[in-house]
Amino acid sequence: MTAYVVRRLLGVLAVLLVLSVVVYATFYLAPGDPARLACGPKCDPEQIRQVRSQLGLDQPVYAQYWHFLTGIVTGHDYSTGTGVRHCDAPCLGLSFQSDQPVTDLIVQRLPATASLAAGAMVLWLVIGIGSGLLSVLRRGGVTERVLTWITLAGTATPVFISGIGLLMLFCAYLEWLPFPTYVPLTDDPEQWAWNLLLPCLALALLESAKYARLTRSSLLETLAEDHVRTFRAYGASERAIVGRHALRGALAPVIALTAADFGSMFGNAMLAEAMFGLPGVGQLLVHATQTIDLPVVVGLVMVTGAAVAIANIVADVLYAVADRRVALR
Amino acid sequence: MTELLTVPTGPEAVAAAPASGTRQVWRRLRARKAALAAAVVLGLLVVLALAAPLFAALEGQDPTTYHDALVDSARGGVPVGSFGGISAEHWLGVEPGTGRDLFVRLLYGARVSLAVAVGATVLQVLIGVAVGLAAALGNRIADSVLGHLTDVMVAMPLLVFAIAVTAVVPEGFPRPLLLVVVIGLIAWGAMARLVRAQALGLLNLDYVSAARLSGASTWRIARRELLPGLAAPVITYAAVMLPQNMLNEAAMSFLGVGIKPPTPSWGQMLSSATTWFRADPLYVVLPALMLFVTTFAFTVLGDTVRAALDPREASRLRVGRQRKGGSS
Amino acid sequence: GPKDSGGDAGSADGAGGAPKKGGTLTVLNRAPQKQFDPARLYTSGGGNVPSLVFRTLTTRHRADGAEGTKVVPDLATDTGKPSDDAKVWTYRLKDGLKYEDGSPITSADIKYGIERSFAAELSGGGPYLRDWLIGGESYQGPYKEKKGLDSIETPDAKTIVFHLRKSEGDFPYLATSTQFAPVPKAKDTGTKYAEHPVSSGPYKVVKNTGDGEHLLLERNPNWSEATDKERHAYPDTIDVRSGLSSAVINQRLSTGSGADAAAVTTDTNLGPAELAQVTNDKKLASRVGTGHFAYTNYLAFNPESKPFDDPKVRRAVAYAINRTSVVNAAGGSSLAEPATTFLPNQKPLGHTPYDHFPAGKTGDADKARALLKEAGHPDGLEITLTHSTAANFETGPDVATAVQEALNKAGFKVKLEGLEDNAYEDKVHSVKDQPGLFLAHWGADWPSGGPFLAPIFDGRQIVKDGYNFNAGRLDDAKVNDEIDAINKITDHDAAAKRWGALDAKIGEQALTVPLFHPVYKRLYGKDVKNVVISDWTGVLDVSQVAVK
Amino acid sequence: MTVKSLVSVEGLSVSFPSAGGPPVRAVENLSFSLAPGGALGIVGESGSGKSTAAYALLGLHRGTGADVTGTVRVAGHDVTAAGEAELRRVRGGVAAMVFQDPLSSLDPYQAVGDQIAEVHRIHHRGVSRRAARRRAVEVLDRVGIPDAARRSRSRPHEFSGGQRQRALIAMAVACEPRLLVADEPTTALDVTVQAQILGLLRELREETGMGLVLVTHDLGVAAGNVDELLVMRGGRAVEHGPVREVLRAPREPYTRDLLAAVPRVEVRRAPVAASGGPVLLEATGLRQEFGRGRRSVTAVDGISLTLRAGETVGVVGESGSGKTTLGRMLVRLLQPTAGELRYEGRDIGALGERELRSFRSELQMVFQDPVSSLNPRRSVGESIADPLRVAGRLGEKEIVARVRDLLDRVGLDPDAYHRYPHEFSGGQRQRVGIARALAPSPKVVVCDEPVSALDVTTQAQVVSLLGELQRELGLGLVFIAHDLAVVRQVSDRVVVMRGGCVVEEGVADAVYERPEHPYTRGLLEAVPRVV
Ligand SMILES: Nc1ncnc2c1ncn2[C@@H]1O[C@H](COP(=O)(O)OP(=O)(O)OP(=O)(O)O)[C@@H](O)[C@H]1O
Ligand SMILES: Nc1ncnc2c1ncn2[C@@H]1O[C@H](COP(=O)(O)OP(=O)(O)OP(=O)(O)O)[C@@H](O)[C@H]1O
Ligand SMILES: [Mg+2]
Ligand SMILES: [Mg+2]
Repeated sequence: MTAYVVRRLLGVLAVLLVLSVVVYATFYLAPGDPARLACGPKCDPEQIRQVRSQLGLDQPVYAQYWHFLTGIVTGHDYSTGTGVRHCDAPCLGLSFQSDQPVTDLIVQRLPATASLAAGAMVLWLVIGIGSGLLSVLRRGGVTERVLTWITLAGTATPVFISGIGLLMLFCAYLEWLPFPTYVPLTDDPEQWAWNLLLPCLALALLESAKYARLTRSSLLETLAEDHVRTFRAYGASERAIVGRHALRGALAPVIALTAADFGSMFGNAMLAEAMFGLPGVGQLLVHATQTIDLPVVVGLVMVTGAAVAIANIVADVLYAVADRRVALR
Repeated sequence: MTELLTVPTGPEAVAAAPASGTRQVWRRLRARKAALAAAVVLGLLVVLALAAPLFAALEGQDPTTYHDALVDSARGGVPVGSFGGISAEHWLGVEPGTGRDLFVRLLYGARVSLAVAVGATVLQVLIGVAVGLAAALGNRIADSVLGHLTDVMVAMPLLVFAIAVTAVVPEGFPRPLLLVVVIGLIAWGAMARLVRAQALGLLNLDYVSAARLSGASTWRIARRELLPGLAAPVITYAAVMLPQNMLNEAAMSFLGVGIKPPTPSWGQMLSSATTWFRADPLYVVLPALMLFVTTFAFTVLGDTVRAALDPREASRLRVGRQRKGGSS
Repeated sequence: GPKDSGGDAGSADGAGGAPKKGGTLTVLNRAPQKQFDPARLYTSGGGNVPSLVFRTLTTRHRADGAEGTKVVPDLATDTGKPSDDAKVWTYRLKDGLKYEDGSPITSADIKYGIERSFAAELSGGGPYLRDWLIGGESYQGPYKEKKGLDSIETPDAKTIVFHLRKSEGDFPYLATSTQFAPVPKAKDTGTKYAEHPVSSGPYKVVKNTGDGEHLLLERNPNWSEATDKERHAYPDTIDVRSGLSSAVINQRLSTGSGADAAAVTTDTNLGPAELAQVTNDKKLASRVGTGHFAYTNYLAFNPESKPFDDPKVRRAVAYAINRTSVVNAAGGSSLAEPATTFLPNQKPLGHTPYDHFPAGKTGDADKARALLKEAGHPDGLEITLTHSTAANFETGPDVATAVQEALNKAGFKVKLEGLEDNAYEDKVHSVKDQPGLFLAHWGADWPSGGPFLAPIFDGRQIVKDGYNFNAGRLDDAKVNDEIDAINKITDHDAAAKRWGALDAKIGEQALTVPLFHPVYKRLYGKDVKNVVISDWTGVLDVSQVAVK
Repeated sequence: MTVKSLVSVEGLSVSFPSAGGPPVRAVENLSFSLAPGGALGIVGESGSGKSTAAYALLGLHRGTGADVTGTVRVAGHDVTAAGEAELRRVRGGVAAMVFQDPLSSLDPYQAVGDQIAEVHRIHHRGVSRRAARRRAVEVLDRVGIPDAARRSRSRPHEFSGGQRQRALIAMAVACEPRLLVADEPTTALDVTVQAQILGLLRELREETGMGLVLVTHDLGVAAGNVDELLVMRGGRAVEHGPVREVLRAPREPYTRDLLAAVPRVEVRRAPVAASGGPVLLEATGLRQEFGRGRRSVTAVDGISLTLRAGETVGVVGESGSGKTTLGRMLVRLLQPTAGELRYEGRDIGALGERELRSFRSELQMVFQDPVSSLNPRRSVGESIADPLRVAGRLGEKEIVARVRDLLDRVGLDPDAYHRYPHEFSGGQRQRVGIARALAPSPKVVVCDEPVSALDVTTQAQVVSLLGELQRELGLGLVFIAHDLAVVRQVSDRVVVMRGGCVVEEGVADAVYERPEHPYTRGLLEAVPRVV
């Protein structure tokens, strides 16, 4: 197991290296000049040249890339003009635009995205698994039929449609919920929850439909397995069978999918952030991409890439732990 | 209609699924009313999209002409009249600000949205199948390299790279094609994983060993023995990916990196419409509805095809990645 | 010019009653205050939130409408004493000026603040100091050149003298920018200074988190109201929250629940959809202020490229423009006014009405066709219009398609070339690659004709290897001389008249086709009092607002 | 049929609805009864309705959509008419079931002891969790799980196949039922383990006096373990009577066929003329390791073997002993990790895929699993024609002619060319596999358990077919099987494998009649005999 995890983690490192190279390459092909953007709207060529050298952009690409790599391992010192700013070991550089360490920027933005992602995840797991379970327990009834169509419709509703719909309904017409703004959890937990409810719900609707379908199908599948037949043959009740024997096996693919969805989650969270104006990493990324803020973009891609890859490892390990029949190789 | 979503409950794996003749699949498909309805809706959409100029002529409008008189300039350009300016000339009203005809723009939007979704899916399938097969059939090194490549692609946030790549590509490049290429080139990881896992499963089956014993080359084995077996899961998964790609296009256009005006696409229409949800609800509802109906129809159809071909949840297949060799 | 907006007119008072001190004002903004270093800020008149923390030598007059375009003393006792040729400007500081820590503000601090803005580390400010101060073009800032700039003298702690390369009657306007805020050398932390700049204004920074996303300002006890006639500082606390979408901001301002009742925005306009909604609601409509900011959106030609080297083609374009649909694309008649002059329609800039190529409300397609025929294109003409793909009404696709539509009616066949914003900016400002026809916009750095006309039409400002704004490549000795002559005038009204005349003269050449001047509609919270919107910034002035 | 009888089944019919066709009538008008403490065996070919009938005893068809008519009474309860609650009480409490596949019949996520305790508590209300666990350990100990207290905390995958089956029996014992229904309880197990499990069942019956219904397709298993025998075919009872009578003097022709086809380990092979030709294959010290590092498994550990033309070498051994692995190495589907493999004198052990291609047609294999060895998406004719096509020597017409000829040779209709695998029964598919192996005129054929998936009757047909072909074509055959009797019938020489090694090797009759190794002796003793 340990060897397996170590091997997979090494694979993640390779993946991250490739990702960062791709981002560097992409940015050197992209139009626009980061130095000019950092310099301000009416800079003269001489100033731009100075800023370029200040940002290290006058060095060859491979040197910049090497500088970036060494920063991750050893950290870097940057001149502030009057002194030095130390950027600690997993240093992803300073933002071209605001001279802030990228790690700080990401750490500042993470709570909003994490709140959004975690909130949505809890919602979709609860709603998804709950309705999946319900439709299995009420097999063949009206409940199942209704749930089936609702979830099918749910999977066909992208975030920006459900988002607008929810906004129109709850904020504009009914005025039940506040127009979402991010309130840090540490400031006011209650407001945090109320404000995030809508964006999380918008994100979760799409996903929960998917999870309801998966839970249902994999529950039905485990219910058809031989070991369930054993307990049926010993007089166990349906509830006990589903709850104690089928659900656990059925959840393994749900766990795996949850981790796999971590990646698409970022894409959707980005949309939700753009739609509701939440200060998360998605917004940071969109803005950094538009202003060619290379360190920020590389940093974010590395962090999200690592998160996605590690989530996949966690999924595989959890899956193997949940289902001893699967061997980790 | 409940059987629409009945999931295969037998323990048999996809690969070992009974060889159901194409005719049998057809029969099972036709028996489902929902699938039939979905197919009819999609067919209608395709006809509408292809014949957009015809319908435009029928209405007597075109997608780009401005009608300044039909919008109230002092009130931000909201359409004059009730329900977004619906009238005998403008069947679904006009666009705020410009007065362009919404009906025709929706039809032209269908062309772009459908074309991008289909194109991107085809590209994803081609790349996914090629990479997945190569990983399954190649030696350990090829497998590991391709495996990591797939991991990279899966870890790559599509929207991020879409933003970057669309900025790099020369301006002359046609946008819809660009979107097809971007989505197709980035989001094939899941398909490759599916194909690899499936192919490895098939490779463990004795009929592939038998083919090897008959002296067939690797290429022949891939073509004769593997591809037919992969068709069912690949087609099914493609049906799931297609609406996803339509939404990707819409999401990218929504974030301003997709289709650019004046070319209408549903996603891009929706993105400019969002702020109007109070002042001119119809403007928001129309593209949203089109997008929803199409995605819904594709989902229903894909789901039914999946049930008819008797595959299992595609996601399950990524778990417990088998290695080569395998026991008999 | 700076991305910010300017303003005028119909300001309204919020809730009745006299404004009182106290309470918390919330500012809901889109763009985070990423830059909070006075050296790096590029503002008009010292900015909105920054001017709460940074006092400058002079500042804009905080008054409604055209009064607000006047420049008035701030740290200095007057708006500056020019020498006869307006090349040397002398200021004296008021008495009793202190920083937030109680230490006195000296003229050396102002000199140091200006010098810092030359450092490459702190780039971002306007180009004027570099262009105007003697030695400015090569000075690298105090970190690299400890010696400082000789052209700024501080004979004593209260006096500061500027030596300019040429006559600049507008120097008092420049002195409103944050580069003229004092920075105590001992407290300078270089690029980190922005995290906690030392306040000279009525508020000090208590918290600056999230890369300028959340800024908490509290009363600065060492600010003396007696020395500051312009800022009121009614609220005790100002809480700036940014990174919000404009929809969220306007929605929150209109709902006004909780802290949002005492909220304003300094960077967000009402969009067309929101305007359509607000005008239906009397109560809401009474909470909307209208602002003007010196700004022009126009079509720019490259007269060195075919077919725009032919003035007849350029005039044909000017005649063909349908300003109604262009204005609609920009948000309708409440958010944009059709423009036929390059100078914005504001008196302080010297606006002189003219319409050399009258196109009427919806364009004169026949006239345009005739001109095209005359120019040798009887069967129409294929041209390309370059625009940005950014979703804005300035250079974005909406206005571009409206222009395309009108030109197509007049015999042109317009191809749209939409570029990603960075690519667009690079291309249209490059002398080498500049497209033949593109959407452009220009705003004033202060309410005067100089910064509006000179960069666009002064032949000596054509930049070969950098960003060029003189897209029309006009290099006319007579125009250049007139610009120099007006710059010598220190009487603003006299100068304005001549700027207006110059604009009308240049307009005859059809080097640009003015499209519209934007108008700004600002919504504010229901508990907000003492609303002031000046013609300088077009924004509701945070330093005047009261919430009690 | 007295009230006292433990089981009484009258006029039982079960039919399953099938998509787009008439319902499958799995059991028709079946009647039988069982006295308390008695043992009934149900035998019959695959698909004859044995399991369906057994499931009906516990009302397990309820809720599956199957149509059940007739009455089934177990210890006084009318199973077909009982309410949910009563039925749950019957299940486990009165009658308990042991299923065929011991691995999949236990919840993989829970400790074995917990599962037994859970079932115990269903039928003994008010028993504490702890007491139930104690009872679980007790019954595990009773069925012979060593160190039961500790092992009760293990999960099913940590148990061996035999232990899992014991655990399932323990689960039944924990409920103290009056009837035990065992559906093929030993089919998945090796003969030695099978003998132990059957012994355990016998002991338990003596101890607790419970009745037994034993479903099996192996007449030998039935012979030693039941009092009465019910022979089924096509859902109907063909013959029913005391086990001795039925086996000694079967009345029905079907029963007679069934009995005749059972291979007997005592029977010698009919002598074959043409053995002892030139050496075809020669393996020395073949080794196969799977995986690397600490996790590596040595499936075959240094085996040497010679195969001559016209000769059959039988390979027997328990499951997992490396038989298939050895076979795959011999035809070079697997590359040996070590050792030498010579074919007609040439070392082919380390050749690459490309160099092998010229030999491929001469080394063929018949695969163990008739389901997975045919591509379900290609017609069987195509599959057989494949090697001929690849060789590219024959024209299309000749290929088709040859394939039809081959089909005829293995006893199939030549017109079956265009049919798909799913249209064939298991036995027919195995013949297709043989035809495919013979198509390229090979010199060596490795048959991996070619008959274990088949009924005894079909088994006999396939075995005689192989013998015939060998005589005609002078093939070298390697015949792998775990059924000792079958191997004896076809082999000249026999290799007994265990844990990847050869335990004993020699001329078939010698090994069977005078086994030297204790393991071989154990194997032979454990074989259940019909009479
Ligand atoms: N759930 C079902 N649906 C439809 N047909 C079924 C079902 N279960 C069994 N059958 C059919 O009923 C018949 C009897 O099956 P059953 O499982 O009782 O046979 P069996 O004698 O136990 O065979 P085996 O020895 O292979 O286990 C077979 O033809 C089978 O295909
Ligand atoms: N591809 C593989 N990877 C790892 N281990 C394997 C592989 N194939 C076989 N083994 C292991 O090698 C051993 C021998 O397997 P093999 O299939 O040869 O046994 P067998 O004698 O044919 O058994 P059976 O009678 O069940 O078919 C087993 O322990 C098996 O788990
Ligand atoms: Mg059975
Ligand atoms: Mg085997």
